[in-house]
Amino acid sequence: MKLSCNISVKHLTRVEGHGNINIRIKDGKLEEASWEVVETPRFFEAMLVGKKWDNAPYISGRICGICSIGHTLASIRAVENVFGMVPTRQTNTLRLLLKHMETLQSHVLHLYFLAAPDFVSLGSVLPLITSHPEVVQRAVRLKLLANDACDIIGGRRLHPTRTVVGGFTMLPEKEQLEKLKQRLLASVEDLKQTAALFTTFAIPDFVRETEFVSLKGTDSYPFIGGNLLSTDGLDLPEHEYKKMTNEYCVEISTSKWCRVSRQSMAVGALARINNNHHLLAPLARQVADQFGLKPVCHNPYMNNIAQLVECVQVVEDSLALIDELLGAAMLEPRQPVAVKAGIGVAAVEVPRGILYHCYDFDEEGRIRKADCVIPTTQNNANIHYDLNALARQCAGEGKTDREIELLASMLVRAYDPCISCSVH
Amino acid sequence: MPANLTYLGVELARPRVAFFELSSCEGCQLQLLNNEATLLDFLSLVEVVRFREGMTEAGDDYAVAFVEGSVTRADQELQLAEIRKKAKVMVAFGSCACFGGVNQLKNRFSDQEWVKREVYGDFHVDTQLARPISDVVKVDLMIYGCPVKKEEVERIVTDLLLGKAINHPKYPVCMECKANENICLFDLGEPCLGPVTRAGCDAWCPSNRMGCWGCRGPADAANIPQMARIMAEHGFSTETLLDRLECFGGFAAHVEEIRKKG
Amino acid sequence: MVEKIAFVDVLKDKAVDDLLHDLSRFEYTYKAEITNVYPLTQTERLYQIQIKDPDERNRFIFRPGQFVMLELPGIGESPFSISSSPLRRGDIELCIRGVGNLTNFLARLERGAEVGISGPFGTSFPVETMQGQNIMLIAGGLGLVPLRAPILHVLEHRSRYGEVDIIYGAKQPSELLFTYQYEMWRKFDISLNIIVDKADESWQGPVGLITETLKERIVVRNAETLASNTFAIVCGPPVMFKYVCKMLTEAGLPMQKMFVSLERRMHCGRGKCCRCNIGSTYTCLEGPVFDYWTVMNLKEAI
Amino acid sequence: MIFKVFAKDELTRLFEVLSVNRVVGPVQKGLDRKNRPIYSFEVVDNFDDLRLDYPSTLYPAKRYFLPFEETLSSFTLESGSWEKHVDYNVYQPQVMFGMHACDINALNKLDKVLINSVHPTPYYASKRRNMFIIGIECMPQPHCFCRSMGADTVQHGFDMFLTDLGDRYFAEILSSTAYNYLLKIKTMEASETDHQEYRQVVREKSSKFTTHVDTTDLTKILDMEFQADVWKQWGDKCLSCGTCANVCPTCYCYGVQETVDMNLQAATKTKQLYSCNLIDFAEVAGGHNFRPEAHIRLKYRYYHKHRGFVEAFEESLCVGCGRCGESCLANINVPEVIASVRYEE
Ligand SMILES: Cc1cc2nc3c(=O)[nH]c(=O)nc-3n(C[C@H](O)[C@H](O)[C@H](O)COP(=O)(O)OP(=O)(O)OC[C@H]3O[C@@H](n4cnc5c(N)ncnc54)[C@H](O)[C@@H]3O)c2cc1C
Ligand code: SF4
Ligand code: SF4
Ligand code: SF4
Repeated sequence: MKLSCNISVKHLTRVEGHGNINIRIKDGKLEEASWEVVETPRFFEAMLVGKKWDNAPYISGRICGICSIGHTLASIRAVENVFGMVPTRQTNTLRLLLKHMETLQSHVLHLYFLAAPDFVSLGSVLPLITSHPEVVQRAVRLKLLANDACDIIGGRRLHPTRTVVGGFTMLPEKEQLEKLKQRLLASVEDLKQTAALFTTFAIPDFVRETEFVSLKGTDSYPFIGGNLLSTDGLDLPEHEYKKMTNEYCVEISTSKWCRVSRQSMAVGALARINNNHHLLAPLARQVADQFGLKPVCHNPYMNNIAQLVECVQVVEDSLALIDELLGAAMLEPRQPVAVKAGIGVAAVEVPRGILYHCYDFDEEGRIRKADCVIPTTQNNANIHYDLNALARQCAGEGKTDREIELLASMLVRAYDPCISCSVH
Repeated sequence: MPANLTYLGVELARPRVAFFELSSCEGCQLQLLNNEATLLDFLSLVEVVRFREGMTEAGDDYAVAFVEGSVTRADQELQLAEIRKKAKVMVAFGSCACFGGVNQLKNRFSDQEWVKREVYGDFHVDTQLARPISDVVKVDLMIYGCPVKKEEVERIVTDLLLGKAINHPKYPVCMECKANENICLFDLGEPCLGPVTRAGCDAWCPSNRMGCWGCRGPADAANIPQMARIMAEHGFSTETLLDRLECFGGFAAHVEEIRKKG
Repeated sequence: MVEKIAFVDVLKDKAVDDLLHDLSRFEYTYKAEITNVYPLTQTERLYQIQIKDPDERNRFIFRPGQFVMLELPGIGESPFSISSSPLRRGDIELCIRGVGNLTNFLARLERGAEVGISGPFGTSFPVETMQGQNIMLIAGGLGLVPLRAPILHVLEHRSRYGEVDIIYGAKQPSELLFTYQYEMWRKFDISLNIIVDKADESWQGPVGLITETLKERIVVRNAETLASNTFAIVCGPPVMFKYVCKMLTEAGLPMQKMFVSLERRMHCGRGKCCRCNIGSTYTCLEGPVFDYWTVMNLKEAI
Repeated sequence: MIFKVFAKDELTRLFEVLSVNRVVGPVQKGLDRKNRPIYSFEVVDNFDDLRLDYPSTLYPAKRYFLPFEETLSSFTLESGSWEKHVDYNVYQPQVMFGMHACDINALNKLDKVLINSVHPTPYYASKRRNMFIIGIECMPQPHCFCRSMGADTVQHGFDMFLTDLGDRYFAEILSSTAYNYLLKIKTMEASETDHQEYRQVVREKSSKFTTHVDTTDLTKILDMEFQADVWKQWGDKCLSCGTCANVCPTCYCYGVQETVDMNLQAATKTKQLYSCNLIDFAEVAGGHNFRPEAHIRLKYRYYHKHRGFVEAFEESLCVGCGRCGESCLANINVPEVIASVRYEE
């Protein structure tokens, strides 16, 4: 039994943005366990007001440096939904491929550079460069592949330059896609090695029941658009996203919090798999099985594994998408735009969970109101309550301060939070 | 890793570098991790003592501070002053730090209370106008771009190590756009700020058929009145011109002038 | 059967012994060694540089007024006037002021460091034509550097020249170059007149603008010899040589007998990059040494 | 000169024969906002991709002989010592299939500075000497003033020049290589009818010029008008963006940059085509700029092309292709600038 401890991690490292962990236990009683978000807000929803529709994807992509592609695509989809535009099959395929590659690069970044050091008791990946060069090289190879792919399809790996309302400004060349395919095929081995590496890591044993929200796949593992599904039984159309988020403000956080059926909710890779396990591609499912990842899994640390499974999932799916692109003649990259007034919502699964953009346009296509709900925003309350439960469990088990601090940090990192994005 | 490096027989001290972020998307720092192919070479050139996005250890003994993001809260001013005290070279890293970046778009509303209410309702949040870091402390070097271009960052860091002066191109993006033999976007019916924006990005956007939005700020001889004429001649409204000019804050003075003229 | 078009190796048809038209010379640099470095002032250093290969060294002939391109891999390549006697061939001296990338990095190099040298390039002072006549060598600031080669030439062939005046102006005494050689120059029967803009405690000589000293020397040398029997070489910042040349012209010295050395930005030194063009004259090919009449006819030269 | 004619289909044969080499020719690169095609010189594998009736290309074929960026030399370094490696970056002959007279004239002008002068540059010479050029007769576009610059016909600097006579080509043969290649296809001696038709085409071309530049006494007039106010007016419009130089088939000015690899084991010396309109073109160490203002730089460009080069080589450095005026977003173009300096309307 642990009697007292006082942990304060000011600006948790190896996460995107600024957040603090506070845990205070006194006389064996938990006094405080909190997830404090101190990021400065940038007010994207206000700055978009009055801007013309073509500014929306360009500006709102800057909400996040890690998932700028996801934001851009969500924004574009919201605009297209207002204008009643239906993207061509080619555009949809390319967008999904682009998104997959962002997911891959983001997950690899998280798994190797941000999460892995904890499992080998290091502060960063740097020492591994000399001690385990093959591991670092593998990570770099996977990330490079994904980023190169983003360059080819989106024009730029960060804040893409080819993605516009109506489609793309330019298309990749077939030879580029052919080369990408070869590299993706070769990456399967790297992913298997990655899985092997993660089997050597001890995933902390911690469970707290919560509600998982994600897109609902119909015939394939979902990433762009469709219904919203929760493990507590809600099934809503895309445009009713507010019922799935219910943002509210809390004192300890400049990021808002969300909840649906309970105290808190979770989104992300684990939520996606919990809701769509049956839609995983064969190899991805095999990896899930390897780690015993089955719905509904309530161990937040397993989000790391869920990300790993998704890496395999997106590579498998990308190969199919490329085959489809290679099999058809390239058509016009871009559709013309006809401006309309109205409200449009887009739900897109970005690496850290479901992302919503919603715009209200006037007749000239100027934004009257903008709303963006970020995955980490939806996770913040869950992180907070997880920390509470974890602290209680640790106190009960009599863990040392260092152990508690590490477990707490790892817990938050497992969500791969994107804090500046959640504050936007 | 070698403590000291040499070039042409001259000993070069590996600079100790630290990274900090204010209000930003952290994309510019991410660009460093996006250096995959050359990441290891990069790490042998410098000694990273602080990089919150990637490492837990945090040193306070650094010579070069890369600061990303713009200033939007009082505590950041204090933080900047602290960093300035320690750093020999203060680098404004990315357009947010150089000009305020997209963050300064909120400054265009005269009623900043409305801005807060629009996002947070009645809930209290602490915030000020978004400013470039040079408004608060002396900056020694600007690295432009939203995001910064990794090749450029690498060259700059190598040059810093060698003691070379860092010279940004003084000419506009059009120069690089032509060197890429692109079809001018105006010929394709798209607006572009290439004629007035500082080059150095290798015409990143126009080469992908996206008009330039001016993320690197004005070129040395930016001819804004002529730019306005060109936009008008090609059928683009002043609103479109202003949307782009004001997007990253680099053209703030010009925007103000155009607005004043009405 | 179809044959491919035959590949032409352009280097094959190089002219024998024609360095100026040999294609393979274009990007060729002599490997040279910094054999010695002397700090002359706060900002200027004198570098003794020797071409390493003895044959190449021997074949390196230059004329006073010409320049070389000095290269440091990865750092830069820039033009510098050769400041030593032409008799020393590929064993040259450059006096270099630290102002930018190359020149500042150079200052960090030590004896024994390797540099690349190409050249010599450009026109020179017509020291042969000047034989039998009086010479006025007028320098402002760093302008003494290109003047040192003709000075040394004149010293080495002292009997072939008439009266020799050196008129040298600097901002302050601490900026004077080659001070250790003044005594020697004077011993060769040369009238050395130095003037500074601003004196310090150590300074005994005259204070003021170079034109004041020049005025005195013009009186000494008299109008008649100036008109018929004198050449002048003027080096220094544009404002300086503009006034000096005007004064000399008014004193009767023909413009074709006055020579100046112009400085422009240069990236190749070989008449290709156009960076040094004045109007459309290549400073690196048709200059850096020009007679004043030509300069007068160049738009935007001064 | 030897003249021959051959049926149009034979050109496909000739292309096939030549295509064992790298072939570069005009192809359509896209459409502009008014749906007009845009042409460009690209490597062509397929004869059908060639558009020999192209009016003009957006960019000249410059990148094949004066690339925008070229490595001049590279260095390997080892503890204080270094080795320099030079490569002229040409490995194979190139066939330029379908260049207009103006662009071949541009090459001839470049030859004068870059090959037939002191310090000839091997980077250009090696590419130029390894070119097999097939010229093709064209019809003037509204922006063409090559006739005024004496560049509407070309006497040398190519291997073979074709004129379209409807169902056949009229070929001037200048090199023995061209002669030998023509042996591989079916050709006929040019008859009097062919000559007649050829003259007809030439007459038609002559009649179609709509843009003219008066070059009479131009060197002197430029000299006289060095201080003229018109320069200031053009300078106000100029964006100092270098576009005119970049699309010019004869602009060759450049800058050199030296970079060190991040591993400090290697360095590179690169040349980039520059433009005299860029603000720092004439800036020297310490920051002094010999041409600090846009109008002074613009004026310099005209002086170099239309006065200096004429003094040095007795011809202008402008071939009248009109690309600079077409590409300039500020609508600065040679005919209007020269006319304004001459105080013509
Ligand atoms: C014919 C001639 C003779 C010269 N002789 C001497 C001399 O004897 N001693 C001396 O100290 N200096 C001399 N200079 C000036 C010297 O070339 C410059 O100071 C030098 O180029 C600065 O190089 P940097 O890399 O240190 O400066 P940076 O400013 O970093 O220069 C970058 C590049 O700009 C170009 N550049 C900048 N300034 C000049 C300039 N003034 N002239 C030519 N190119 C320039 C060079 O290509 C250089 O590589 C001479 C210049 C010329 C043209
Ligand atoms: S400059 Fe752009 S990419 Fe860099 S931090 Fe700011 S918003 Fe992100
Ligand atoms: S696309 Fe933009 S950068 Fe390129 S030439 Fe046109 S205006 Fe200039
Ligand atoms: S083209 Fe313009 S917007 Fe794009 S990176 Fe370059 S300067 Fe920035």
